Amino acid sequence: MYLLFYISGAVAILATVMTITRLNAVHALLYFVVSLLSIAVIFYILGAPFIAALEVIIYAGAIMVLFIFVVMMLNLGERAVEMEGKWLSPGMWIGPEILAAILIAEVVYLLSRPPVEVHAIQYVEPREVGLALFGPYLIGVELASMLLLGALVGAYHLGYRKPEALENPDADNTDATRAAAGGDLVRAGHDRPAGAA
Amino acid sequence: MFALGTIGLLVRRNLVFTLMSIEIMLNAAGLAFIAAGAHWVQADGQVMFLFILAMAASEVSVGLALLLRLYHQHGVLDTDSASEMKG
Amino acid sequence: MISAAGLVAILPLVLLAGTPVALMLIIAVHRSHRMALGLTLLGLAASFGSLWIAADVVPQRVTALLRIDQYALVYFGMIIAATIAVAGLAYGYLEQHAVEKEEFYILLVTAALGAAVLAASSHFVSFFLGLEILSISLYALNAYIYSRKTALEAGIKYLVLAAASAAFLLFGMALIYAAVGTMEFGHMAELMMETAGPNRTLLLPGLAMVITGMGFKLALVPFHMWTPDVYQGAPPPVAAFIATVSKGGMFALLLRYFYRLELHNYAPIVAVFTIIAIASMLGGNLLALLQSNVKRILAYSSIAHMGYALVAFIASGMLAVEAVTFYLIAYFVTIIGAFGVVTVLSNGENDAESLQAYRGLFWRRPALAGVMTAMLLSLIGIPVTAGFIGKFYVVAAGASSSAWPLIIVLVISSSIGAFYYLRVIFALYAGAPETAERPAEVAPRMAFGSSVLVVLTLLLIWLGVYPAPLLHVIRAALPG
Amino acid sequence: MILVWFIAILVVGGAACWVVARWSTAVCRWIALAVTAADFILSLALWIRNYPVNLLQQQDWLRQVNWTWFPDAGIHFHLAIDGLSLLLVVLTFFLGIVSVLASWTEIREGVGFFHLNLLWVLAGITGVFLAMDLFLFYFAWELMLIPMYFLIAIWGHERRVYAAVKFFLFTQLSGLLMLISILALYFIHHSATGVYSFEYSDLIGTSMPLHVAIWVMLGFFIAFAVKLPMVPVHTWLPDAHTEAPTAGSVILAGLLLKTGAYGLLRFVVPLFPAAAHWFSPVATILAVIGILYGAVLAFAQTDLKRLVAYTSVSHLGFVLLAIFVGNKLALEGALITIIAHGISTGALFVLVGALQERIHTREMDRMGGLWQTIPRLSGAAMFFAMASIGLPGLGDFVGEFLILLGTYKVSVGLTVAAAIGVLFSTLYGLKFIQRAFHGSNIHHWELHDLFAREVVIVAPMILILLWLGLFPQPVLNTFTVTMDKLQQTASQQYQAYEGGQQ
Amino acid sequence: MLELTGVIPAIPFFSFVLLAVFGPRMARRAVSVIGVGSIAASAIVSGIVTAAFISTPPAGWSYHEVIWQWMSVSGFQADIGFYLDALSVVMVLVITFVAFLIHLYSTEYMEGDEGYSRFFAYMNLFVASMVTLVLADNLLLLYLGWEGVGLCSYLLIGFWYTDPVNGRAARKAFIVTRVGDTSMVIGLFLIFHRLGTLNIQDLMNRATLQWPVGAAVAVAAAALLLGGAVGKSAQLPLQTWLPDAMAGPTPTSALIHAATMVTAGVYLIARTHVLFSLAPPVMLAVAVIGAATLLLAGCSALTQHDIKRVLAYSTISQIGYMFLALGVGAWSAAIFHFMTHAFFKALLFLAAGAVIQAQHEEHNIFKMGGLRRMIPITFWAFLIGGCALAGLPLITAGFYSKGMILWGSWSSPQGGPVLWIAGLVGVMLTSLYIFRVIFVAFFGEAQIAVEHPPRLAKNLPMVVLSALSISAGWLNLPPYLGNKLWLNDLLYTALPKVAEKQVGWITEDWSEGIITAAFVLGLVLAYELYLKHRGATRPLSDNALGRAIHELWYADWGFDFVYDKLLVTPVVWFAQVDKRDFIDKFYDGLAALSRACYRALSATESGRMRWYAASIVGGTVVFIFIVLVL
Repeated sequence: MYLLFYISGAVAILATVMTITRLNAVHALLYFVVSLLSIAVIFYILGAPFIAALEVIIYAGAIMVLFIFVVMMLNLGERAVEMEGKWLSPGMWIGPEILAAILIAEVVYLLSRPPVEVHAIQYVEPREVGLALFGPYLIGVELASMLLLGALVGAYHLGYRKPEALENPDADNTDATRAAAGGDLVRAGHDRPAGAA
Repeated sequence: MFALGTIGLLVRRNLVFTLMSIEIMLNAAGLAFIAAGAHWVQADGQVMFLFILAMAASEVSVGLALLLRLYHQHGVLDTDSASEMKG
Repeated sequence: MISAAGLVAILPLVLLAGTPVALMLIIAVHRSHRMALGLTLLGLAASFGSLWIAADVVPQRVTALLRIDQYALVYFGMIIAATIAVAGLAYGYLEQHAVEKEEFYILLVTAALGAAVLAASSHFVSFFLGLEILSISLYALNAYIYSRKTALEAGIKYLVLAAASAAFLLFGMALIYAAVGTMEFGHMAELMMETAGPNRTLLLPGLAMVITGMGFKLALVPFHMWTPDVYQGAPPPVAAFIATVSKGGMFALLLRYFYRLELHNYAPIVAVFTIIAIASMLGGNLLALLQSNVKRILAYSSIAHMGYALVAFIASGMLAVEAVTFYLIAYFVTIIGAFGVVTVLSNGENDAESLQAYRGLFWRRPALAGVMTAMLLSLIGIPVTAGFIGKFYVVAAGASSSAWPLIIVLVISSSIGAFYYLRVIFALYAGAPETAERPAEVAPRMAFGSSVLVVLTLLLIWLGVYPAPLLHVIRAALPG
Repeated sequence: MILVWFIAILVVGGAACWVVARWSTAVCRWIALAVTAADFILSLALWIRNYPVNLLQQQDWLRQVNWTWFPDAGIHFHLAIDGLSLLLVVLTFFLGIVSVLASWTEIREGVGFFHLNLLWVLAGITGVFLAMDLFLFYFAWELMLIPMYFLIAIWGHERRVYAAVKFFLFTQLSGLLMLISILALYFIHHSATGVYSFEYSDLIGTSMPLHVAIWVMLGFFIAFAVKLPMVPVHTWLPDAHTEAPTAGSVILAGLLLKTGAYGLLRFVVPLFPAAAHWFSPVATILAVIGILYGAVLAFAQTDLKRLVAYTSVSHLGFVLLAIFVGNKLALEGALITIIAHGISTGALFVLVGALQERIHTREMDRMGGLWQTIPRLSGAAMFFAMASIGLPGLGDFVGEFLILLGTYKVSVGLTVAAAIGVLFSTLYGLKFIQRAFHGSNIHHWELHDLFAREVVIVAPMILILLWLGLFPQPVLNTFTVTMDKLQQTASQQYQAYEGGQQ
Repeated sequence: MLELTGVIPAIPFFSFVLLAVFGPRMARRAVSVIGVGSIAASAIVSGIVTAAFISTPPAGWSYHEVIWQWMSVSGFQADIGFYLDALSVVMVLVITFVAFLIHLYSTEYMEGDEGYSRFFAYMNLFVASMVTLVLADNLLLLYLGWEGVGLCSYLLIGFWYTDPVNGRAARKAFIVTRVGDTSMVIGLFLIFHRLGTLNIQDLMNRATLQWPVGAAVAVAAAALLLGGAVGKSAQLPLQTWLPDAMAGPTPTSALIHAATMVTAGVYLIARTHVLFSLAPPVMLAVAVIGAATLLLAGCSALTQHDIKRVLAYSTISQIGYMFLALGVGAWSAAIFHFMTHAFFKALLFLAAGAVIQAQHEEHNIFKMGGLRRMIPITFWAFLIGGCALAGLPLITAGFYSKGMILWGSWSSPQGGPVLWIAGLVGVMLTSLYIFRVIFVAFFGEAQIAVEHPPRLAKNLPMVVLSALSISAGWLNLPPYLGNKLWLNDLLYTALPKVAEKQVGWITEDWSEGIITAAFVLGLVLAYELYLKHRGATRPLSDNALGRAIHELWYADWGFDFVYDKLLVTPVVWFAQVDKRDFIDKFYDGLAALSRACYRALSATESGRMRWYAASIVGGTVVFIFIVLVL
């Protein structure tokens, strides 16, 4: 069990490193998906199978697809890769790495001080989650729906373009689809209570 | 992972990567909640993750919409090019 | 699960939430800017009116997430009133732009809802959700005039940075949760009171990261960088909204959280806030010193003003909550007024943001210049304006708990601040009076905005001269 | 109630001026004149009716108005008048008339707004002199800044923005320090008595440890010292004076500076007797430095207004000296100086303004020999210059003499130094006359001598200075009771404090 | 009749107001009538008052009248009040009368001047102030008059204001005397502080009661008052202003800088004689100052060639005599000399003025000559004045008054041979320099044609003053002429008699004889050097030492130079350096600092999003660090 935990942890970190260092956006996305999948494994190990499933379906599935759509649509080719290469001079990394290193050091410090006793992993059943969600967190759900509503309207407004302004009808279609999909996808996740309140 | 996301945020100029980095950070935060929830054996952590998920999705949708706008108007995704305003 | 009383208590929120939904339905049927505005105002007014209904049943805990008490209602009132003003200002502004106008109100009210949730939240979940509702709407609002490059830039910057800071916030929450084992403030406070106490090495960094999230929204140094760019890029009404409603909600939450958990006992946290306050006051004012873009000036000044409010907050004496709340109200009125003038002066092509646009305004449009002057004087803290009483209160709060160093910094930095406000004021009155042509009449579409300005100015003076009734209300409202 | 009228008339009159000026600037000017004159007559009537019986027998206040404002915080709208305030108010309205008349032809642009500001700044100053609630005092204190700022910034001369901003920042910063002190005092009083009050009479006699009192006093002191102005916080003054329009300079020199002196008299010494006593060596030495430094710098100037401005620094040094010397002789002298300086310096500014209107410069290098063409103006200027250098028989002398007489009891050294300051004043006074009016008319000015309007301004000022110089007793009598009281309170407090120490 | 006292200063004051306000629009005639008439009226009133005072002396030979209370503040009281006793009566009478004559003279002297009414206004104001000074019952009012005359002196010296040189002289006079005034006013503070009053009679009574002779405080008080007297009366070391003061119109020089104002110091000391008596060191100082001044000024007078400067130094020197008299306690002698000096010096100046106007404003005596025949009245007037000044025995007033002073300086307890010899040398010098002028200017060849010969308005005062210069001496006849000391007897009602110590081998007659000898010596020398052998002085001044001495004397012993370097230059230098007020630099620095901060900070607002993010991350990192460490 622990072994699995550490392996998937290592994979996640490695994949993330790859994600942020890739020049090609599609490559990076693929690494990111790997990372997400390994995190899903970790979730599972931590006793959250429902979340693990959601991670795979929504995160790796829906959100990443969204990204890929956009990247593909923009058709970032060789040129973009070149440019990225130029932008990413080694010097660029130093500052952020120092910051991040300190951050990690701090986190490591605070995690190492009190030895984390790893409890026997107990599963928290999806049922419990569901009960909590529609019990104490009912208002939270309602609010989340408002959140999504806001996102929907916002994305719609920004994405919408008048037909005569179009230069690239294809892209527009993709846009609209994506925007709608974005809303729908998530809504599908937990059954939006219509009408809110 | 959180730190890596941070690095990505700071280093990459391409808006796509910036958004991705944010996703990484959010994911890391979610992971932390799950871990904490597991630690206390409560459902709360998972509930929180769900909300994070919703938020990440909305964030990405609006973010990508903006990204498209930017690309259509300027043809680049460089965050630094969008620095008209300063001082 | 939710008692009847609880439902009554959240009535203002329900009405706020209902308004965008209703709006969306109306838009689906028939697009009309005027109708959208009317409905928005109606919804907001209803929500505002329901405050009195809710006032009868408070304090009331509505699930673990929300705590509606007098305090929350006061902030609801502030948020709703500010939203009404912003909506009024936005009407004329939007009329000048060739975009779909109706969604603006949906987003605006949604954002207000987020802020209101923040003000009432007593749980990390509602905290987080409120914050995100607010943020998401603001992303779109910032970039609302998307044909403008600056607007787009503002939207992107705000989005990325807000999301990043939200990530920090979440991580911080996770750490706190890991340390304490609950996300409900009251419970958290009880657990923290226990003799053993929580794991400080998890708790304190967690708090620090939460502060990052809050500091971002409040535009406090060093999380302030986005402010000028966003204020500049966003439509002026939206900038007013960001400067007031979003900060107000967050400050309400900050106060509640802080008091509930009695974080004054944590010296490191107080130290962090002290540093932030000092840096914000000095940084904000110094940054604005020679700035020539009015929107940016207001942005920087808002940084500084949040710093002032923090002084009272840190002082945390008996007056602190009172002082902060009043200060925020005064600040709301003033900033909305100032951005209102910017709005009214803007035209379809450009927002009135360069100082040049204000030169000699007094000789052309004395009333408008008068309003702007009143607002700026209020920002300086000159008597007869609300800003004076606000500043008086803040200093009083500081003095009552002997926070002398902070007050001294406040005094020095506000003098620096006076410098750039005076520059703006001077611009308003500069130029030879007789060369200025007779006042161009206020554009009819701005009539609505103008009347909002008149109301704000009257409010400003009323609060500056006779704030006793309001103070009475505020005094009764302590965060629970 | 009359006290409220004083302020209300000005405020309403100012607004009326602004409104009316859209149609007729002349009417606007007449309204302003009528308003100030009405107030002046009212205040004069108040004085005459109460002189000397009521003034000499007054127990508390001659008149007062006390309305609750913020009940919870113990803030009242409390105006009150006694001999001290009365005189200053009379001076305020008199100089109000002078400044309205002085701007009659000088101000041609934005006439309405100008008079609005002019009358409002007078209202603010009146408020400062009458407020007996510290909150209200601070309110008025800050309020008078704004119109003054506008007067300088809009109708000033070449470097008006710089001067206006400098003026504003100095006074604003120091005002905030005073706010801190007011609040500190408020809370100290509360913790001692459990009562929240900004009331002057309540706060007087608040006991506190010396080291606390010193800090709290310093807040007040700095605010007033900046206004006064005391070296080394005086540098706003030459700029503000120089750049302001005539009326602005008159009000600045004649009234605004006096609010600082008034504050020291009314608040610093009575509220913090022990601290003031402790601080008096520093203050008096600074005062003397100011006297000398101001005089020497006045001598160095070639800009007439700047010159006069530095003389103010010097003269107000005497006032500061007197207040911290603190015996009655000096205090009465201080008040005479306050009034006489208001008149003489005000008149000098009026004349310099009149000159500038004619020749469009204040540089003495561009003048010389003006006596030839404008003898009356020159003669009047000489009169006021002589008053300013302390010629006996004129008002300033009485004040300075009494101050030095009082100072002598405390410190011979300071007296000698200050007397040397008087000697230095001769330098600048004579330089002023020489460079501007004597010498030969090398620039061949052909100017119009004093207009009737200007004579109307200047003649009463000459008479008042003579009156103050030769028969100051009515004035002295008017505030003698107040002074006694202030001094008694101070010394009682001080003794109580000393007693407490033993 | 004594109630009229207050009228004496009031008339000229109101006439001043009248002239100041309406003068420029008045006809010259009207100006003359008002200007001269007021002084005449004043003189008549003072004559009446004097007559009344002498004929029916008030109780205690003093009359006190308070016009109104000036100020009264917590123990300090000063009145506008007049005090009349023998001393002030004599002074007032002399002042008003001489002033009247000089005013009369001025109507002709100033007739062509455009500042005609201004001149009379100033002159009237001067008389008013001077009379106030003399009549004041308290030191503060005296100080008022004191400063008033100073002001008028300033105004009149700089009367012809278009020439900056005059302005400079005027300012110098005002400032230098004000140095003395400052000392005096400090003396006033001291006196009030210790004695509780500034009323002259009260303070003298209290001083006698409270202070023993030689008390330090008495010395201080007297010394401070002396400072004032020295300044006003142009004594060492503050004498430098008077020669320059000759820049004013000659009537001014006659009235202010010869007859009246400059003797105010003498009056002050005589008025407060009790204080001085209580302070023997100061008395000695007064005497020494007097003696030194009369010698130094006499030497300087020898070298001048401006006729008015000669007279100016002569004035300094003569006041030195008065100081000498005061210093040895011969109060009445000083006043006697004041009176005679007022007459003959006024006469000399008036005559000199007539000469100057007749000679096209020429001041240099060496460019004049032969005036004896051309303007005979003036010549005779000048001659009589000169003789009186030099002390032509028996005939002239100067002889009597000077004789009395010298006798006092020998015979009084404070006196001694040194002072006496100094006075004697002074007599010789006086005679030498004044006859030098007479011989050079009035004898010899005519050089400049005479213009504007004096007419009646000029001649009449000269004649009257000539008569007075001779006859005034008879008011105090020395022992060998019957010892009729009318004036002294009058003055003794107000001033103590001069004490006589045991007399040495010289009697008063002897003293007078020796003075005569000194006078003759001077006269003969002058005759030899300046009339008989013109240019005989050249060998004296041709060598280096001679030239140096000449230069030194000519430049008033270098006082001006020293003051300039020591006092004036530093102040002016500092003022110039600090014109822009270096304290302001500090605030400018603050402003610059703020601007620098602004620039630094606004550089951080680069507009680059990643940098903004870095700031957020950095802030968080730092704060986490802080919370962990604290």
